[in-house]
Amino acid sequence: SSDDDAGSGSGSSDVTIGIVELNLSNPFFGTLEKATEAAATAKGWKVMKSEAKVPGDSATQVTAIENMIARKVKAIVLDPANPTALVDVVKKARDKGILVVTVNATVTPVDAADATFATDNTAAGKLIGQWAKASAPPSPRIALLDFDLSDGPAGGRHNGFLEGFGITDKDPQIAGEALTKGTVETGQSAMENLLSAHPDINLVYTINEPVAHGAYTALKNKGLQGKATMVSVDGACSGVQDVKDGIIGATAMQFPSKMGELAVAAAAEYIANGTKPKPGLTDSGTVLITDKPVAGLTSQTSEWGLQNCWGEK
Amino acid sequence: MTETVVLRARGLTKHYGQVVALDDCDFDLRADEILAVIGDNGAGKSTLIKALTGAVVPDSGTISLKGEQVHFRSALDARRVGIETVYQELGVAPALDITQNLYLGREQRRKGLLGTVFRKLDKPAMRHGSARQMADLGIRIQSIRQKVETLSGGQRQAVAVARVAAWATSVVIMDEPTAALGVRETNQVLGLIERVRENGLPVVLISHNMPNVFQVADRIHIHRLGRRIALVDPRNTTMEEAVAVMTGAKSPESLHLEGGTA
Amino acid sequence: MTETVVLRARGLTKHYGQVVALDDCDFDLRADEILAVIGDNGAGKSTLIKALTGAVVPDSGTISLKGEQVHFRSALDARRVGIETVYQELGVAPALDITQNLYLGREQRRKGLLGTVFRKLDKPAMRHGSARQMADLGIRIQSIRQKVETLSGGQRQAVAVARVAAWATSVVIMDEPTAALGVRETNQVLGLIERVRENGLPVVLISHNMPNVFQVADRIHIHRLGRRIALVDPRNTTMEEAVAVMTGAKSPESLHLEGGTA
Amino acid sequence: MTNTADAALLEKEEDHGGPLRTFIGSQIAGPLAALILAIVVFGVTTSTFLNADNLSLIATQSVVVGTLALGQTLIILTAGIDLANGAIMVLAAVVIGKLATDGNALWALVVGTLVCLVMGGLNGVLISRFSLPPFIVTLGVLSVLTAAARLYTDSQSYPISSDLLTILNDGPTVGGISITYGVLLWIALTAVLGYALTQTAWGVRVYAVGDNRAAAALTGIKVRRVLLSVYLTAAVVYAFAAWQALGRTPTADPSGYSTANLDSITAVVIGGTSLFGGRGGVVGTFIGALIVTVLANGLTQAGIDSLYQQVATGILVVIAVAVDHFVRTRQTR
Amino acid sequence: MTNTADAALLEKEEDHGGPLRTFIGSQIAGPLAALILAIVVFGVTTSTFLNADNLSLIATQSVVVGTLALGQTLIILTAGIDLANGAIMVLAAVVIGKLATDGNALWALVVGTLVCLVMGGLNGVLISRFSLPPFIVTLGVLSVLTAAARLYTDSQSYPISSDLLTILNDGPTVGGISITYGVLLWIALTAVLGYALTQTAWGVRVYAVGDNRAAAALTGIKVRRVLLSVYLTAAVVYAFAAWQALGRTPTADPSGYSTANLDSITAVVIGGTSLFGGRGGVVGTFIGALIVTVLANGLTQAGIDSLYQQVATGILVVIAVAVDHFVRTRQTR
Ligand SMILES: Nc1ncnc2c1ncn2[C@@H]1O[C@H](COP(=O)(O)OP(=O)(O)OP(=O)(O)O)[C@@H](O)[C@H]1O
Ligand SMILES: Nc1ncnc2c1ncn2[C@@H]1O[C@H](COP(=O)(O)OP(=O)(O)OP(=O)(O)O)[C@@H](O)[C@H]1O
Ligand SMILES: [Mg+2]
Ligand SMILES: [Mg+2]
Repeated sequence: SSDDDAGSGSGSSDVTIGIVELNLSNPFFGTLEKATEAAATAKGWKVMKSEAKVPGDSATQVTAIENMIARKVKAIVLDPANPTALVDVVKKARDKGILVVTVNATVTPVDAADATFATDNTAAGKLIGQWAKASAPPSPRIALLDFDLSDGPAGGRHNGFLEGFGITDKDPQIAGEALTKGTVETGQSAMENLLSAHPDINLVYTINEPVAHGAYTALKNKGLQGKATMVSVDGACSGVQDVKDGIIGATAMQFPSKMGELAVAAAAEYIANGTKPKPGLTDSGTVLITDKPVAGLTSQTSEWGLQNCWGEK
Repeated sequence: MTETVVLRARGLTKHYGQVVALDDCDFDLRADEILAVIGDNGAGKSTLIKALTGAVVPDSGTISLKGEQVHFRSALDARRVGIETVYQELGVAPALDITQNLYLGREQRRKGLLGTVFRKLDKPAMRHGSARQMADLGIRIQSIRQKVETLSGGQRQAVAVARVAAWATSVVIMDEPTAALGVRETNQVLGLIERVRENGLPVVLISHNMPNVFQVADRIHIHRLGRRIALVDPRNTTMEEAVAVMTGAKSPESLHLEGGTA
Repeated sequence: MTETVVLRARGLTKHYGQVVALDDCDFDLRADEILAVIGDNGAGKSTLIKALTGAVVPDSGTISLKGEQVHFRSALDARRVGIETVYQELGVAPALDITQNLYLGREQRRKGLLGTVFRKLDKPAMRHGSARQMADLGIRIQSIRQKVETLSGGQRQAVAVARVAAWATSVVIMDEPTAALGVRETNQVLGLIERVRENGLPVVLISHNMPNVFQVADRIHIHRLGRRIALVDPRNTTMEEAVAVMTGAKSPESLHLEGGTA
Repeated sequence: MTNTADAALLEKEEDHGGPLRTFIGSQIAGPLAALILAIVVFGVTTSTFLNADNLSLIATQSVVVGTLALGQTLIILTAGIDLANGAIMVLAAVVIGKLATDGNALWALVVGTLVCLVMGGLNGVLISRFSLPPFIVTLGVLSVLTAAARLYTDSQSYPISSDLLTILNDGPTVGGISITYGVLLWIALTAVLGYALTQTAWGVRVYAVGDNRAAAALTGIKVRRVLLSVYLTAAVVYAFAAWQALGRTPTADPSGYSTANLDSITAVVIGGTSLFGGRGGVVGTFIGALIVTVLANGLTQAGIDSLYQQVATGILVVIAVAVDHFVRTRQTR
Repeated sequence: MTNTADAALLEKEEDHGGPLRTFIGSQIAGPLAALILAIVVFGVTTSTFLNADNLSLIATQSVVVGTLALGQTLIILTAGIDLANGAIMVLAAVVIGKLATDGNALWALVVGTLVCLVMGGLNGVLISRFSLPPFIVTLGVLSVLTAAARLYTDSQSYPISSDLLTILNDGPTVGGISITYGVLLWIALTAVLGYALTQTAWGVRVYAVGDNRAAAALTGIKVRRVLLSVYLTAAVVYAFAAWQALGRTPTADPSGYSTANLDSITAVVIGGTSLFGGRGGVVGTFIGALIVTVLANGLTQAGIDSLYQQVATGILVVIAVAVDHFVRTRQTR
C-alpha cells in the first residue's frame, strides 16, 4: 500500500506493470498470465492483475486499464477481449507514456498497441484444415463445434479451417454447426445433438481441446469412437495426450508462455532505455501436432508435443 | 317503478370449478335507496358485488345500469360509469401511505406550470384532504404519513371506506365496511351512508350487523346459497324473521315480500 | 385474588417511530374468566395482544404467566407454553388449503411404519377433522380442498378461529374473531368461547360488538390511547357507560371499577 | 347435524375428485401440455427427433440441470433464489475429481457432499438467521466459489476414471432405449422430494413459509429452521448433481456448467413454480427441465443454424410459458 | 372538531419531520451507510483511492451499469425483472455503431432509441397484456437479442469515431476533478426518474402496481397501461445507457457488456429495492451502482489479485446488504 508511487525512479524495485487477461478459467490464460507474471517478477517488478469476467467483457478491461493508469504502471500486457473496444483506453495509457503490448489477440488497427505477440489463429486453423483435407475420408461429413464467432481468435480459427479445407460456410459437406462455450460439457452436448441428427458425421472441427474431449465422450457414448476424425487448436498437455491416445487426430499448438515472455522482454527494453518494440503482430508460432503426418505439411509427433506442451501434464 | 331501478341483474351465475358461488341470482337497486344485502358466510354476497362491478366476470346473466345493458370487463369499467366499491378484501396498497391510498388513481396536481408541465403532485393539499376525511370518519390516526400496512385493522378499513365516499357519482357499494370498526366509527360510517343517499346516490350495503342494517336500510336483499331468496322492507319485517330466512330456518314465503323478488 | 391471575402485564410500552401504540399499559387475566378487551380503533388493543404473545417485543414492561416472569421472543415461545392466539391479521397461508392451514405446525402422521419412518401425513384423518371443525362453527364450505385464498371473508376467519380452539392448553386469545362472521356463525363462536372457559381455560376476547361482549364477558378491560383506563364488571355497568368511557366521553372514575385497575 | 354436514362435505369431495379431473386441475397440466406440444412439433418436423436413441439422449442430457433444478425448486418455493447452485456443484465436482485422482473415489464423494452441505449451510444461515436477501447472499457465494474452484484446481480439469464416479452414465437398455442410472436417480430424487413436499409435514411448512412468512411465524412454525433445512436439503441434491455431472462429462472442469444456474431457474419457472414462493412443485420442474432440453435438442435436429437456434429458443421458451398460462387460466375460470 | 383534529394531525407531522430525522428514516440511509463505510475502508487502507482522479474515475466507471440499473429499478418496483436490459443496450449500441459508420450519427442515435423502444414495448406487451412472467419473457428476449446482435453485425465490432456518439466521455474539469457528461447525464436521469417516482401520479401508481397488483386494479388503476409505460420508460433509459456505453468503450461490440444485466440487478438490490416490488427507489440504485464500482476499484487499488478480488467482492457485497439491513432494522425497530 506504500508501493503506489512508481512514478519517478527507474530502479526495478518500484516498477509495476499491469496484466489484463481474459477470463482465466481456461488453463491457456492461466499459463499465459503465469508466464508473464513470472518473467516480470524475475525482473524484480511488481504486477497488478485483472481479468475480464466473461469472454467479450471489454468493459471490465477498460476499467482495469483505467485503474492501472491511476496506479501509474510502466507497462501493460493486455489480452484484449475485443479488437476495437479497448483502442481508446489503450491510447490514453500510451499518451501517459505507458507501454501497451497485447498478447494472444490483436487490437484493430493493430498498431493501436505498441506491439502484439500472438498466435496467428487463422494460420492455426488453416494448418488443421489442410491436415483434415488430406486425412479426411472420401465423403466428408463435417461438424463444426465453434465458439462465439465475434471473438477474434475463434473467428480466425474457424475461417482458417474452412480455408485450409478448401470450402466455404455454405458447403454441403458441412453436416452441422453448433456454438459451444469452449468447455468439455458444452462440447459434449453439442456433439450429441449433432450426432442424433447426423449419425454419419466423420470429421469434427473443434474450437479447442476441451470441446474436442467432450465431443469424444459423445462419440464414445454412441459407440462411434474411431469413426470420426477430430481436429482442434491449443496444444495443452491434456490435448496433446488426447492426440497421443488417438482421440484427436491433429491439433495446432500455441505457445502462451512464449507470448508472455516476449511481452515482458519488450517491456523491459522500454523501461530500461525507452526503446519501443517492433510494432505489429509478432507470431509466437504454431506447430501442428499429429501422429499421422501428411505429405506437404510440417508436423511434430505427440511425443514432441508432450515435451513442449503447456498446462499440467 | 321499473324506471327507478338503477342497477339490475338477472340470472347471474358464477362457478369456480366445482364451487357454485352465484346460482341464477337476481338483483335490483333503486335510485335513492340504501339496499342492504344480508346472508350467511359463503352465501355469495361478495361474489355478487364483484360480478356487478366487473371484478369478476359472471359465467352467465345480464346486468343493466339505468336501463342499459352493460358488460364490465374490469373494476375500472364500473368505476368509469361512477360505481364506487369498497371490496371486502380492501383494495389498499400496504406499502403506500394513507394519503397515497386515498388518492390512488385520482391524484391532485399542483396549480399552474408545476402541475400542468411538470405534473407535480399537490402533496400538501392531498395530505390535508386525507386528514380531514379520516377525521370525518372519527378515526384517530397518529401520523398521516403512516404506511397503510402499519395501521390498525380498523384504521385500514377506514382508509378503504373513505376512498369510496369521496368519489362516487352514480352508485356506492360497500362490502362489510364496518366489520373492523369500533362503535363510534361504525356510527360515523352509517351517517356517511345516509348522507350519500341524501345526496341522491343509491347505496348497496353488505353487513352482518343486523341492528345496523335495520337502522339504515330502505330494503333488504336476503341472499342464500348463491341467490336472492327474498327482498323485504325492514319496516314490516322483524330482525328475527330476516335472520331466520337468511339462515334457512324459515321459508321466504312467510315474509311480506317486496316487489321484484325471486 | 392475585393467585388466580394467569397472565399479567405491567407497564407495557411500545413505540413505532413517533407513534405510541402502548403507553405504560397494564393487563390482568384471571383463571376461568372470559376477559373482553374493548377500545376505539387504533387504541392499541392488537398491539397489546401481540406484546403479550411475543409477536412484538415491547420497549419496556414485564409480563408474567402464572406468577412467573416470561420473555417471549416470538409467537412460537408463547405457543410453546400453551397460549393460542387468533391475530387480527389472520395468520393464514393463502395458497394452502383449509386442512393444511388448520393443522399447520401440528400435522398428524399416519399410524405405523408409514408415519414413523416415512413421516407420511394422515391426510384423510386431517380432512375429516377439519370438516368437523368447520361444521362445528356452523360454516358452510363447498369443498374442504379449497385454498384459503378462494374462501369468503367469513370462511377465512372461521379457519383462523378453528385453529386456535383446537390446540390451546393454557390461554386462548382472540382478536376480533367474529368481525367477518354472520349472525349464526358468530353465535357459534361465542358458544365455543364459553365451552373453552368451561373446560377451564381463560379467554381474552377483543371485539367491537358490545352486545356480544356483554353477553359472554366476565370482566371488561377498557383500552384507550394505548393503556387500560378501566376494568369493569359487565353485571354492574351498562353498555352505554362502557362505550362512553371507551370513547372518552365519560371519565373512568364514574364507573364501578373492578380490582386491578390503572 | 355436525356429523351429517361433515360426511356430506367429504362425500361431495370424493364425488368430484375423479383422477382425470384431479390431474387436469393440477399444477403440472400446463407444463405438460407445453412439453407435449414441443415433442409433437419436433416429431413432425424432423425425422430423427422421435428415435428411441434420441429420446433417451434427451433424458440423459437433462439430468444435470434437472437435478440442480430440483434443489432450486425447494429454495424458490420458500420465496428465495439460489444463484450459486451451479458454482456449488462445480466446486463439489472438482473437489471430488481432484481427490479421486490420488485417493478413494467413495471418500471423494463424501467430501464433495460435505462441500455442498457447508456451502448450502452458509447460504441457509445467512438467509435464515440474518434475514439477508437470498439474491445477494447467493450472488456473493457464487462469486467466492467461482474463484475458489479455480484457485483449488489452478484452472486445470481433472479427467475422471473411477467407475464409481462415472457409473451414473451407465445403465440398462430396456426395449431398445438405454436408460442411464443417472436418469433413474433423477426420477428417484424427483419422487422423493415430491413425496416430502406433498406427503409430509415438512413439505406443508416449506409451502407455508414461502406463501406467507409472517403468517407461518405467527402459527408457530420455526421459520428459520425450515429455511435452513431447505438450503441443506438442496445442498444434498446439488451433491447428487455433481455426481451426475461427473458421470455425464467424465472430467472435473472448473469452468464447466457456467449456464447451469440460469438453466436451473428457467426449468423451475417453466415448470410452473412461482418466483414469489409458495406455489409449484418438483414434478413441474422435472417437466420444465425436459422442455429446456427438448428445445435445444429439437432445434439441432431440425438443422437450424446456431444463431437462429438461439432466436428460436427464446421464442419457444416464451411460448412454453404462454401455453402453461393458457391452460392454467382455463382451469381456474 | 373536524378541523381541529385535522390541524392537530398535520401539525404533529411537521413537528417531528425534521430534515435529519426524515433522512435517517428514509430508504437510502442503509445503502448510503454501506457506501460510506466502503469509501472509508479503502481510503484508509490505500493511498490512491481518495485521489481526485480516482474518485472521478469511479463515477465514470459506474455510468453504464448505473444507467441500466435505473431502468431496471422501475421494472423491479413493479415486481418484475428485466434479464434483457444488457442485451437491449448492446443491440442498440451496435445498431447505432453500424448506422453511424455509413451515415448520420444523430440519425443513428434516433434509430437506436427506437430499437430500445420496440424491444421494451415487446417485453411490456407480453408482460402486461398476456400476464406472462417477466423472468421468462425477458429471458426469451435476451436469447433472441443476443443472437440478433450477432446476426446484424455478422459478429463484427464497429469502432466509433463520431464525436456525437462519444461525447459522453468528455466533460469539464471542476477543481481538478474531471466530470464527464456521461456522469452528469446519469445524475440527471436519476433526478428525473426520482422526481417522476415520488412527485407525480405516475410514480405513485408504479409503486401501487408493484405493491399489490390486485388492489391497484380494484382501485381503478390501469395496471396494464402502467406496466407498459414502465417498460417503455426503462427502454428509453436503456437507450441512454447505450449512448453511455459507446462513450466509454468506443466500439459497438455485439459480445460486450454481457455481465451488465446481472450487475444492474445487483445495484438495484444493494440499493435497497425489494425484488418483490413496491419498495425502493432510484436514489438507492444510484448508490448501489457506486458501491459495486467502489468495491472493484478499491480492491484493485489495494493491489489484491484478481481471483482474490472476486472472493473479496463476494464477501463485501454480502456485508453491504448486511449493513443496509442493520440500519433498516434499527430505524423501524
Ligand atoms: N376464487 C374462488 N375460487 C373458488 N371458490 C370461491 C372463490 N371465490 C369465492 N368462492 C366461494 O364462493 C362462495 C361465495 O363466496 P363469497 O365470498 O361471495 O361469500 P360471501 O357471501 O361474501 O361470504 P362472507 O359473508 O363470508 O363474506 C364461497 O363458498 C367461497 O368459498
Ligand atoms: N408497525 C407499526 N408501525 C407504526 N405504527 C403502528 C404499527 N402497528 C401499529 N401501529 C399504530 O399503533 C396504534 C395501535 O394499533 P393497534 O393495531 O394496536 O390498534 P387496535 O386497538 O387493535 O385497533 P383496531 O380496533 O382498529 O384493530 C395505531 O395507531 C397504529 O396505527
Ligand atoms: Mg363476503
Ligand atoms: Mg386491532
